[in-house]
Amino acid sequence: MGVLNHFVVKRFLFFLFVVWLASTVIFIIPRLSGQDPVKEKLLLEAQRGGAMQTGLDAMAKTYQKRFGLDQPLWTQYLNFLQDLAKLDLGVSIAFFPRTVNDIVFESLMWTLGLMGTVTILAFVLGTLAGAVLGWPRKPGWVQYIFMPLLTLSAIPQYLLAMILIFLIAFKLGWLPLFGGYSPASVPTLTFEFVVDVAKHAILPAFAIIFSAIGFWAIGMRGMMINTQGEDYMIQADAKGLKGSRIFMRYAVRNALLPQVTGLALVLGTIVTGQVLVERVFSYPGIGDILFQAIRLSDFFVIRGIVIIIILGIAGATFLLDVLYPLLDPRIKVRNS
Amino acid sequence: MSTFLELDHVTKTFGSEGMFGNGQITVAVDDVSISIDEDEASITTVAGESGSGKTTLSRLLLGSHVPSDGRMLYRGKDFTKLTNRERRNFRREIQPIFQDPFESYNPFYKVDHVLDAPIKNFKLASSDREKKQMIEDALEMVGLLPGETLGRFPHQLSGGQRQRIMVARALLLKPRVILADEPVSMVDASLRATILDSIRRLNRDLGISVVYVTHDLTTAYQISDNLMIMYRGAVVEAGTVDQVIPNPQHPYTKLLIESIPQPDPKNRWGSEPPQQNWDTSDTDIAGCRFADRCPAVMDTCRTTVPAQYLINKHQMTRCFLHEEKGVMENPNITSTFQTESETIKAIPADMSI
Amino acid sequence: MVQPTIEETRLSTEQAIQTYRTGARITDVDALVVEGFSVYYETDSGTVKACDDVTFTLKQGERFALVGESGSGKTTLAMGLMRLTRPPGHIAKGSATLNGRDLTKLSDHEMRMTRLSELALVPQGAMNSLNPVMRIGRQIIDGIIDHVEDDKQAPNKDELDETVRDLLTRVGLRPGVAKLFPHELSGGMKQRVAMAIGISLRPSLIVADEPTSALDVVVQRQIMQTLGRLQEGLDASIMLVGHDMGLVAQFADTIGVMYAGKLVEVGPVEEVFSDPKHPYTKLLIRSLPSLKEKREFLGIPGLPPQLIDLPVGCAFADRCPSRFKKCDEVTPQTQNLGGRRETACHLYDGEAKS
Amino acid sequence: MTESVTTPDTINTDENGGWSQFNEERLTPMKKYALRNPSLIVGISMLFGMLLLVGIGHVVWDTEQFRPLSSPTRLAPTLSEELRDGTTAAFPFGTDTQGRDLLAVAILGTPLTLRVGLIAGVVAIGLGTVAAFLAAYYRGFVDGAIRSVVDVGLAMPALLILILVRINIGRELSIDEIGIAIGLTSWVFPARTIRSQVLVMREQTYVELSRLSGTSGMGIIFKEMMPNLIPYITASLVGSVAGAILASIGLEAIGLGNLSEPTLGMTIYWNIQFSSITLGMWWWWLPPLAAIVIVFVSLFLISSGLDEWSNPRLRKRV
Repeated sequence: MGVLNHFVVKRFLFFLFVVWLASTVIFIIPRLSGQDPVKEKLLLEAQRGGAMQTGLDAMAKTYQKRFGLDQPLWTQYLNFLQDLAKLDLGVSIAFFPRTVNDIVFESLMWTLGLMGTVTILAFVLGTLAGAVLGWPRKPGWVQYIFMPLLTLSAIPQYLLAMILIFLIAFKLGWLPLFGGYSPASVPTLTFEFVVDVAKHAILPAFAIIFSAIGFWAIGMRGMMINTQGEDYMIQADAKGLKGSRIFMRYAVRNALLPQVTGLALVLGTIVTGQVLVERVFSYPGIGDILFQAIRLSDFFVIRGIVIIIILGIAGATFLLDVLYPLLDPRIKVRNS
Repeated sequence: MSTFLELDHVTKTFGSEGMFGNGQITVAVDDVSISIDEDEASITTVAGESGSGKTTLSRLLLGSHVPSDGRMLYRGKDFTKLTNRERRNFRREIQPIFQDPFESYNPFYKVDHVLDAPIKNFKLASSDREKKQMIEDALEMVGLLPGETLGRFPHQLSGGQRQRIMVARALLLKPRVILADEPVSMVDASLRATILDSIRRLNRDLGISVVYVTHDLTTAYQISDNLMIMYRGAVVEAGTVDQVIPNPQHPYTKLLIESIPQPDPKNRWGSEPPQQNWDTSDTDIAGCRFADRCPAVMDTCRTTVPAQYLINKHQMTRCFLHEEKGVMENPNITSTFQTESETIKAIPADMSI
Repeated sequence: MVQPTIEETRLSTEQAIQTYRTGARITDVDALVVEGFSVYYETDSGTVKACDDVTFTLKQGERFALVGESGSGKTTLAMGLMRLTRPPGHIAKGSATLNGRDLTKLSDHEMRMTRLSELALVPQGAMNSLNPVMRIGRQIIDGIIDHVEDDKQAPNKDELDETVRDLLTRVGLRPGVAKLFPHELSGGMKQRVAMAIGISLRPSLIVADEPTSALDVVVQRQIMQTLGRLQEGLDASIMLVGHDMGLVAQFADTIGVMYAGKLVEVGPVEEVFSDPKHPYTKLLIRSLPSLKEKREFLGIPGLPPQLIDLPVGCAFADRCPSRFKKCDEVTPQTQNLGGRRETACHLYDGEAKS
Repeated sequence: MTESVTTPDTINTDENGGWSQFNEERLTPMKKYALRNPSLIVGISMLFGMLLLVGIGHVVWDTEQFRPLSSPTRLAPTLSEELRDGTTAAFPFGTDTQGRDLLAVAILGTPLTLRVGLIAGVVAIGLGTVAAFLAAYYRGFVDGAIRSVVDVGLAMPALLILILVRINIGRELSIDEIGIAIGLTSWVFPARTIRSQVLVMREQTYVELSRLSGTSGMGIIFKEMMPNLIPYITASLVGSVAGAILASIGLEAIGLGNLSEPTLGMTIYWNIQFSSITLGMWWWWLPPLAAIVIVFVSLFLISSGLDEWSNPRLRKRV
């Protein structure tokens, strides 16, 4: 137990380290370019005049006070880290005085709901498909059903999304074209609304699942084939075990380990794919907000989203790291 | 006579200490003093089971490991203080032959590569003609026909051929010492003879000293002059092979020799010996490391580390059963390997502590 | 790492003393009858006869050692008998009758049920033969519950735990080992676990494929002596597959020597070691170094032949000091030289007894 | 061999020994093997087939029509010479809402997108390989530092960093700049995987033996390790090129690409921007989409073919 605690503490310290280093990079990037997107944005707004005019002074003051641009760089850096520690991501430029937290957290729910479900589903289905494909005693037809499916993994998710929109939503009209829910419906916890949300989620979900299944299946298939060569697989046969037990408890169980490690490595890619799929579907998640923010050059919202995503990936990696020893008993001993 | 390489009270520990370590320390080599002489070529066997420290000892001699405690001296000079040039000389003068002859070859190249590389790196040949001649001579020395071996990939040769090319490679560098780490344990019995024979020829004909690291006392008995038995990092018994094999004094050596499966159906094993207890970590053991398996264990064995007791001038052991023989005056184990003419003094038992 | 205390192993030591009463152990019942057994590999460049036309009989209670160099086909034969040959290898012909049933004729399901319950494998390199992510106890139980016939009640958890405890104790391990994972055990302990699994259903034949190849001599001796003791308790037969002639001399009753896929000599261990018949066996025994006398090393010159498309004649002819014309023209057949002595060599043509 | 070579027996050994051997004796089994590796063959043929078509297109078609307003707008694919307003032209791929000839766009866009991918892939694999060797070979502090950077990099998706950088630079990036930027942000993954390969290889006996044969650090890296890593690094390169194309299209689709370049990604961007799907203009999005799919599928096939080559266990079965 002591060892395990030790291990968890170490992983957590590393999680903090990753977040700190990543935030520092994010802090440095704008300083390197020599440009100030915030000032430029303010200038642009000022030139346009109009509705924003009245708020502009207040905004500039808040901006000055919050970021203390007259102060030395390290003070700014410390302020930035301090805000980050409080999870305060700043104020939006385009929608002043709404805070970034306000804007981002609303859409975060949509993204997490969709991405969480879909990632787990794709991982499970893909791993199963790969396990069967890598099993020498599989029925012959499996090869012909799954192999074309694997090729789908080569197609980027957002392109698959476009094809699905065209075929299912546009041509056949079975499902809605875009959005997270119908504009007419009221976001409350009624049955109708839940069904509406589910309908809108199907296509984006399928776009992601279809292409991710292949990815996981290919990895798992390779690991299954590697596992076949292990001595314990021959011994399992020599023990006269049932085929199903050898498959699940010996082959899949061992092939799964690198698969889980792989999950931690591609979290970043998963998030990126999701962001773009949301863009294609105008799904009201973090990807759509990001796109809007880019169009409006809303620097603080963009930065906030990047920080949130990095926190999410680092957090998920930390969780996987901590849970991994439950899957592989050898890790506890190695302790590093 | 001059000393080529000397280990002076060398200890090598592995393990993690400090903030993130788990505090487990393995003592792989425990206070070993040996030397290899330059003028008098001999074959010395370092024997022991896995975990005995014999491989660590060989890596220390190769300079691949640095002692945790004690000093290694190359031609009398501290190994850590060598100049680049001296270090380069050292690299050439002690050459290894590893256990798995297949893994010693880069699968990308033909076997010629392992023979070319040392000649080129140490600039041993002034022309290609000379290089070719050197390679062919070396191959013939180990009983291989250059036409049948050169220009092939390692997988196209037998295990015996591969290992003999390794001997030839070592030979090319004109080393003072060859360190053979289990050179025949992965080769079929019928092919072992040729490899061991070529190693023995290097020693006899070319005057190269050989350190033969093995777990196999039978081949050790056949080819070596001297023998060191290691157990959990310590040299528990050492001496000339003709002295130690017929008259083992340490209970562990006795057990080891008894356990060798002799190819003689009429001479079978006795009863089953007790198992080793790995529960105790190296740092926990206060006394003799063999105490928990020893049939002759005494109270002192569990509390005090036995010293090196000199049985006679050709044999020493670290066992309290021989305490009355007195502690070796010269801690260097290899002093027991000396020939008849030289005498070795022991300090009488009552003066030792 | 956990090891049994000395007390625990001493109990078993006393039983071990009885290990060598050969006469009392071997019965006259045929346990395994192998006839013309052949395993071939189909490759791009031709058929590899990895194990060709092997015939021998193993009596109940007997320790039969199959020796040969790497590539001689000894492991191929052992795996073939268990029907664990993987493609592109296949059993080309022959039969292997275990307790009256021809293994080559069994259905896949029958063969699965036969493994472990009648025919158990103690594998080579026990290091990796255990599932790294499964506790030892579970790996022992697995085999037991997968051999419960459909119409029978599976043993309950307590019974299984008791069985595991008993098995571990019998192979000289602490019962607590059941809760450990393979990486927490030493090489010798893993080999003991492999033996516990092997005897869990009281098989009548144990195939031990180089069971001690990676172990130190003292541990090797302990393992082999434990294996012998377990065999006594089960009245089982053992087929020991290996290359270490010393181990064979120490352990086996009968020895079968394989060369280039063929069984070239069979006989009682004492007789074969003192009076080998086949030139290969002679050279092999002569090449063994001993602790008794120092002498020059004697190897066997030349290399074993490629097994693809072997020519007619004796496969050893090229390396044989007694080679004559017939050796290149006729493939020698196994002939009985009286008692249990058999050899496949033209030197003994005409001496055959029936 | 030519007459100028005076000592013929020196040729097959020495510096280029590895490669000349590689050519002579290894190529035959490699050829044989390649024929049994359909993934590799099909993948390469697909990619080169497409490049060939694009090349022909460059020669026979007026690619200047990729510019907006160079052609009539919203024209469905037609091969007829006569148009409603009387001008004569054929638009086999149709035109978009802004008057681009979509055939010209397809001809120009495909190689541009491949170019971004190739630049980024080479930069990423180059940096990744150097970092991997530095880390795995020198160990200690160097390794610790590189590993930290890699672990942090894995938590920072390249696309997001690119967005941040692009927003702060505040101007459009050229195609090559985009390629380099993607390469600079995506070397961590290859660095990580190649490092673990090098770590395994560094423990090989032949590496230690080579060191004891007096080979220098560089010699060990380039002569002993590199040749064996080449199949793996090639497979990684293909993977990186695919990843970079994915990132570049992502960057473009989100509106941060170069608006004046007709890359496949920009075409996708215009499609999303003008909702071509709901306009029913299938001919607008289909060609870039098909081109991207062909590029990715062929890269995928090549990479799994190479994978099979560098992993003998996968090779045996299939």
